Amino acid sequence: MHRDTAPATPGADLPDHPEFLWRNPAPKRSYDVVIVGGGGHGLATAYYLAKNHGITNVAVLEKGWLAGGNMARNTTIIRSNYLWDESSGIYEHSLKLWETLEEDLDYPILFSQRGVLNLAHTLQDIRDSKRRVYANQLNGIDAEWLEPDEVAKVCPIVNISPDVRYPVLGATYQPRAGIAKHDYVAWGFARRADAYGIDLIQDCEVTGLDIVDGRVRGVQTTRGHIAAGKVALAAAGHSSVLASMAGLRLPLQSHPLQALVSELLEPVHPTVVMSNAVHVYVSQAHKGELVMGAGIDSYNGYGQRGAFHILERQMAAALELFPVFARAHMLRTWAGIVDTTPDASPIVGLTPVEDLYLNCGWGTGGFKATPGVGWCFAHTVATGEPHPYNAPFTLDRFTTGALVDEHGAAAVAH
Amino acid sequence: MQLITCPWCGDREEIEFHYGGQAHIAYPEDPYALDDEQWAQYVFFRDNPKGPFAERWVHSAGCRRWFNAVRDTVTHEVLAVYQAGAERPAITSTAKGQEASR
Amino acid sequence: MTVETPARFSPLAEWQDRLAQSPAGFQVRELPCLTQLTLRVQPGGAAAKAVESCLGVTLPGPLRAELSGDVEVLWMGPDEWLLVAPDGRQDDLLARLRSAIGDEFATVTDVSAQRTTLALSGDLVRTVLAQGCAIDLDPRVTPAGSCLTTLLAQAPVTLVVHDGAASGVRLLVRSSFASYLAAWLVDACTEYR
Amino acid sequence: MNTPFRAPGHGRVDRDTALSFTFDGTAYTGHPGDTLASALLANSVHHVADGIKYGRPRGILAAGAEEPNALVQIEAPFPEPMLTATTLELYDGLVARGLSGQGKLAAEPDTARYDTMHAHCDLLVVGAGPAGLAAALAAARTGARVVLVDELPEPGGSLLGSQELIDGAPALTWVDEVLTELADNPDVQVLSRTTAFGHYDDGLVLALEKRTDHLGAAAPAHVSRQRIWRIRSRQIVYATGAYERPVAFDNNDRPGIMLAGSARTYLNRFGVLPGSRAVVFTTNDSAYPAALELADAGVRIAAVVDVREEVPEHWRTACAERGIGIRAGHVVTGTSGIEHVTRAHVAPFDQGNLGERQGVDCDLLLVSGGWNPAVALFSQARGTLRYDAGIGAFVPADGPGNVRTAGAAGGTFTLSGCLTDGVDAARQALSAIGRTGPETAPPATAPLPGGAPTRVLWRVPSPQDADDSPEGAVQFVDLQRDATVSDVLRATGAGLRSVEHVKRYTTIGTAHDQGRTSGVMTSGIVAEALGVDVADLGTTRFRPPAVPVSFAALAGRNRGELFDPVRVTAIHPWHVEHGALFENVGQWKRPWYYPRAGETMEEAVLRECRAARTGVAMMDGSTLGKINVQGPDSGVLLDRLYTNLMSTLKVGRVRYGVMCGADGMAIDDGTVIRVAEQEFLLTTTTGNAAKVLEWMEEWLQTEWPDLRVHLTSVTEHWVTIPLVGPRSRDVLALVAPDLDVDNDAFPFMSWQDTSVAGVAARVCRISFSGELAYEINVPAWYGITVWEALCAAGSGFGLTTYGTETMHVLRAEKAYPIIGQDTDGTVTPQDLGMSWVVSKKKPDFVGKRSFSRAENRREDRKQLVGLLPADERVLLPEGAQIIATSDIPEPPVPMLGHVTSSYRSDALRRTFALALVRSGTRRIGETLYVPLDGRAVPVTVTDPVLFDKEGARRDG
Repeated sequence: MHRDTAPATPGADLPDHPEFLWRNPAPKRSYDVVIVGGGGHGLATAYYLAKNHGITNVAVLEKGWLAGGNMARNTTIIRSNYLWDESSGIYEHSLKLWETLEEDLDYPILFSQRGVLNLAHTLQDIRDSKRRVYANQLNGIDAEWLEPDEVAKVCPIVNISPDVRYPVLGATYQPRAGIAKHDYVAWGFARRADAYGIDLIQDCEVTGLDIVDGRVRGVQTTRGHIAAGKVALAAAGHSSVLASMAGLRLPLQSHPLQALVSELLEPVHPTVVMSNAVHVYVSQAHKGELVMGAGIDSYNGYGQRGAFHILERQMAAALELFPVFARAHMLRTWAGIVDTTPDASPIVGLTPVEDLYLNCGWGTGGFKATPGVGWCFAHTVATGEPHPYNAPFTLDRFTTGALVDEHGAAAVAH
Repeated sequence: MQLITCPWCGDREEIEFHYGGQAHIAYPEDPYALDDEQWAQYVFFRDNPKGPFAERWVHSAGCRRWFNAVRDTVTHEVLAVYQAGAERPAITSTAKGQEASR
Repeated sequence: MTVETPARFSPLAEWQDRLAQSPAGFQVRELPCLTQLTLRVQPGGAAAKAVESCLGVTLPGPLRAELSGDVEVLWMGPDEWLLVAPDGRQDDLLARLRSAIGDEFATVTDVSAQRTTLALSGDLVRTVLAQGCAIDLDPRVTPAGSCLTTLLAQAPVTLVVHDGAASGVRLLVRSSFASYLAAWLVDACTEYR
Repeated sequence: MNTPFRAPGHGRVDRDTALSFTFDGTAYTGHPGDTLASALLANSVHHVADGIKYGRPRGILAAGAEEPNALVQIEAPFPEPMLTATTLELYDGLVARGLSGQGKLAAEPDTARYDTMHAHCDLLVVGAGPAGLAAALAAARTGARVVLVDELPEPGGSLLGSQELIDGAPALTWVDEVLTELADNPDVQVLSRTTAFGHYDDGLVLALEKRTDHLGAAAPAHVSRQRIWRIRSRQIVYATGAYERPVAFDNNDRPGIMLAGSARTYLNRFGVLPGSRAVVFTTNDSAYPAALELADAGVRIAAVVDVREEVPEHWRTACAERGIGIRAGHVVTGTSGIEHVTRAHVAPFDQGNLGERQGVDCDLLLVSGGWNPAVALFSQARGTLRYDAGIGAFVPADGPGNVRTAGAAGGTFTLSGCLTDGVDAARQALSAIGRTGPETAPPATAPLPGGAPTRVLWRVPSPQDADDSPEGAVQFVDLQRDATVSDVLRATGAGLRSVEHVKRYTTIGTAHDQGRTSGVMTSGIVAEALGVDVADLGTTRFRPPAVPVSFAALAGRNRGELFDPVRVTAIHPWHVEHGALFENVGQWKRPWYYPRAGETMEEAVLRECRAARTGVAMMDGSTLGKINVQGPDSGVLLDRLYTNLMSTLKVGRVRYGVMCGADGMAIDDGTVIRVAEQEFLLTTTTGNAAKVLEWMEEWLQTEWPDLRVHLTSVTEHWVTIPLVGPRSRDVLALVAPDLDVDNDAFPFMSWQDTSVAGVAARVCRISFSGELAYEINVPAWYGITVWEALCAAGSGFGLTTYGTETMHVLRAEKAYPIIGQDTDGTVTPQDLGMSWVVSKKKPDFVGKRSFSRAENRREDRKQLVGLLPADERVLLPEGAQIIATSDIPEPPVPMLGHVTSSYRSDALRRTFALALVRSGTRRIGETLYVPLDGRAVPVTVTDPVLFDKEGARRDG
């Protein structure tokens, strides 16, 4: 097919996906490693198991369709400007991988380093923001503090008037941060994993874990029993349900997290803006739609549905910051299920069950961590030892008290 | 927006309430008899079931009373509400989609 | 040093003029400086009986207000009532109630300045409130004598229905939220001017 | 004004009134009752936009919300992006242009009003077509409270676009009768121009009412432009109708290609002829009335192309009477014409094989591939769908008990069926909530002639030779996304098996129209390609909103000053009048500092600090949370929640206390006064007042309900005025003549009731500055009076008002921490150097157990210390990090802690800071470094208390 003319709307189009993505194999009876959860983390883990560790006798089991959970439901923000050394370590590792991922996967993942602004609206916001900037700089992460007029230079449509309810008093800015196209990322990992011979098995729900003498031996699934040398759980919001099959209780709560998009709009918003104080974060995606998120719904929920008042509040907040959005339209909304921990940091590592590995608790931060955690989790599974970047994120920290408290530090956790 | 049934004030919109997480978590009788791991279980670990869940809510914008509810975390349906301190009623399955008698 | 009667300023003192300009069908005015006491007592017990006999009313049940006497009794929670009386009655009422309660476990707290009261009346009251109140104010559902502590827009309020058509409503609002609520009400009336 | 494409005697537009509008730069006229689309068609404008990807000309496919092509941008009277021309009511002065993908936002602010309204009812009926009207009427007659919402400007739904009869008269006569009866019923509310867009939990349906959009520039400014209805209904009937779907064939995107039912709507509702010579391509009976009615209105019907071999006799007869030829067993394989369709290519179609093609000239190609029930809202309500192979569509299967469909939304496509269905749905809904009433019989309709079943056809195979299509043969599935059949096949070829994956691969269904005309077709084509059943494949999930809703409508009135409540103290008007600048603390506005003319913030704060340390100053501290604690077990409760002992506090005395969470981290602090043997009054930090009360209630109500304690918030009952400084005693003595202000009579950490400025007051001798200080509490309505009396009494002493910034400096000089500034949820009282506030005597209190965890026992925890920059002029930024070495190594640089508070001190004549530093207490005396702009600024670690270590000043 050829085009009659040039595209009518530059930028409103997306690059084509490859001609071939993956096989649809039937599950084998046994694998060296079974990864439960075919989302971004599971697929990235599979890819790095093969690429970095030469382990290819691997199955990724997905109860629905690949990357159909939080990977398909997030707002695709990528940044590494977290407060604590432990967090910035793994997120910066991830960001560095993002910077070469398009070539690595040979997939147009539309990684766009358009920068992320985290707005400050109160004096305490300023303190917390600057604290994060100073820490980031010493950790080698690009981070700056911007005064309101500098915020307006980065994103001219932000309302920096001092006469609003919660004026913008400044912002942290990470220029290397940005967004990517979520499906493309997941499919990029999936395609390469498949090419390594890894079996991506969809419509395959894990219904039980075989544990003998404190060691995991395989999984029961809706497509039969599958033996496994090692089992790696990467099931985000459903982690508690899976862990309970191994008799494990996790410090996780699963909450709905909603997001929405507008219709396609001519470019108005060149960066990513996040505001913790007024609860909204916004970017304009490649095709031109505004992609927005807000805070999580307060209660536990597995229904992939949230409450309307969250969206209303988010819209009011968006219009305070961006008055020009008034007549944009909310086109679609959706909700994911985020697994949150008491300290807003993930749990990645070994479990009390031998050969059973756990990656969960990413809350609202999972997407940006995808390559980084895939790398580290693959290392953990392959070697039986945590990678230095995920070593701090043990289950044990809740017993010792060595938390990595990211919400206490008022970092915007999205 | 869910309606939550306050045992005292009846059905009210969810925004009038604050969520208190899992119900029936008692403060340990003797915290010093627990080892650190057991204490961590009390402080940080909560059930997270997919399905009926006994939860604590407070009617913050109303009568300020804490109470318990069994709510289905998939359908969001409130299956039972009862006062703090009362036993959890037996809920075997969710009466999905029925207009509850509330 | 002689002291004149010290001046008091209600939370909506500065709003009088703007509130007075409400459209036909919606009258709103502040009832400033009413006496308000929080009563906490287990219903049905000896202390509750003593209070009831002291006030000459039965403490109303959930979501109800007893509006007949000169001390109105608003249900606020299962063991909590707000006693509302004309200006200046707090010391006398506190003393009488505490004496009636004696050694029983029941408490009374003076919260007169904690909230102010708005009196709304007119045919448009239900319509205006429906812009921000999620509760069904149909008189068949919320008849006279109803007392609902809820949210009106983003302000916590206690809403008391004084007459059957829900055209006479009192709103009790925390003093710090009063100017927000006044601004909200004035704005809600914009369409009916 | 006459235009050749207006059919005489048809339509409901007001032809006596002309409306001027501009489209793509050309001026036109239309009439009230028109949509932009109908007015364009009446003006013979068919090319309204270009495709997003290939830039091909696009026309108007439909007459409603399902329109995938005719997207427009409003330029005036106020810019609005991406509306469908088919739902945009025409108004005078409208300026619009066709859009090919991206809309444009206005640069200027939108001054229109938007609002929200709550409604409650027994039955909500969505859709005022025949089924919805029948349902609403039946329900209303039982006395039920009914809300009927409908997206069109007037009720009637499909009846507006047809020529059907009810009770022997035109159907709209029945509609008028129903509306009259409903209007007379005070328990019925009919909302037109109102589109239900979201079904949420517990019977909450959101609907958008467009109240003044159709008035254009004449819209009154004081009326909300759009309103969100939050309708809470016990029962819901979705009578949302059905959307006609097209069939894919080569070059099926030309202007002039239109859904058959939509053409019928243009004729009957708008009196518009969408063409003059038409080919009708159908897979079912529904296109025949369109063909016949258009023929009767003067459109030449060149052919009816019916894929079915069997065409019902009565259609054959009716067509023959009008000279319309029917080509049964034929399909349209493609079209010619670029700006506008000029010819349809027709071929026999037998067992999937195409016969010889023949061109039929036309300027209008009507298509009907069958009808898809509009199930979005039913699906949002968690109703399940099943695939009906007979009609090739997903229809409602099981719904929740409070949700039903009626009419075409449920797969019932006949008028009599819809009317009966509506009545039945209402009866079932009311019976589900125990309400009965008089039965309403559906009105009579003409008996139906026998029909023939729909032939389900998703696409016509592309002919082998497409030479006559100069640009190649393209079969579009999603016209708005320019996604084609070959895109779908490419997706399945790539290994995709899920419709969700295909949607993402092709972007089908992700555009403005949400795939109304493409969704089921995609499922059908994928199923064919994979050789599976459409039923097994399913369709993509429906999510709110069912139609796009403007951000401003969703925000409603929560804008500007109403975005979030502004909480103010009783003295706020005075602060405003006296030029205070304010700080947002939670929802409160607190005076930050009071600059005098020409003063910088730094100068103002130094002046305020100096007044407090050398003379007398006061601030408004009313925002502090205040909780009255009463009952015999009050002391027990406070002992369990504070880290220190409160039960031993004597009546008349005050004690400072800290609360920790179960994890042992400090969460709040404040003073506790013992009012009486069984009564305490405690204060919380401003931002935590509500949280602390709720938290205390949680413990009390759920954990220790046996304790006889009552908690009552009295935050706003009291105005609180700290009066601070060496001369504060003198000022207080002037306004409190009854009070013995002598230090022995009124010692530190005690309180007394007295009269201040004639007002009964409670005065506490507490200090958050280290100075002699009093905290004066009076009922809030006396706040300004007492404040002004203090101003007057203090004028001779240079009394100065100060704000939160000065408060922070004064307390920092004394190392009094601010929870939330000097702590971050990872800090224990011990870390703050306040081991003295942690009781060793009490067996337990909330948080105590956590102090013995491994992490808490570490020697090298971060501890609060003072920092003095070597250069006493250097003001460290709050948040700055601290390192051990004077040279800054390569990242990652080990960090020892951070600056939590930093100020310029008048009393110390230098800058200073507080910081949390690893092993901080042990490091006192050491030099550490703060990297700033690549330079390591040396600082000396000190005891956190930098001013008046001995506490000599507190007694004056």
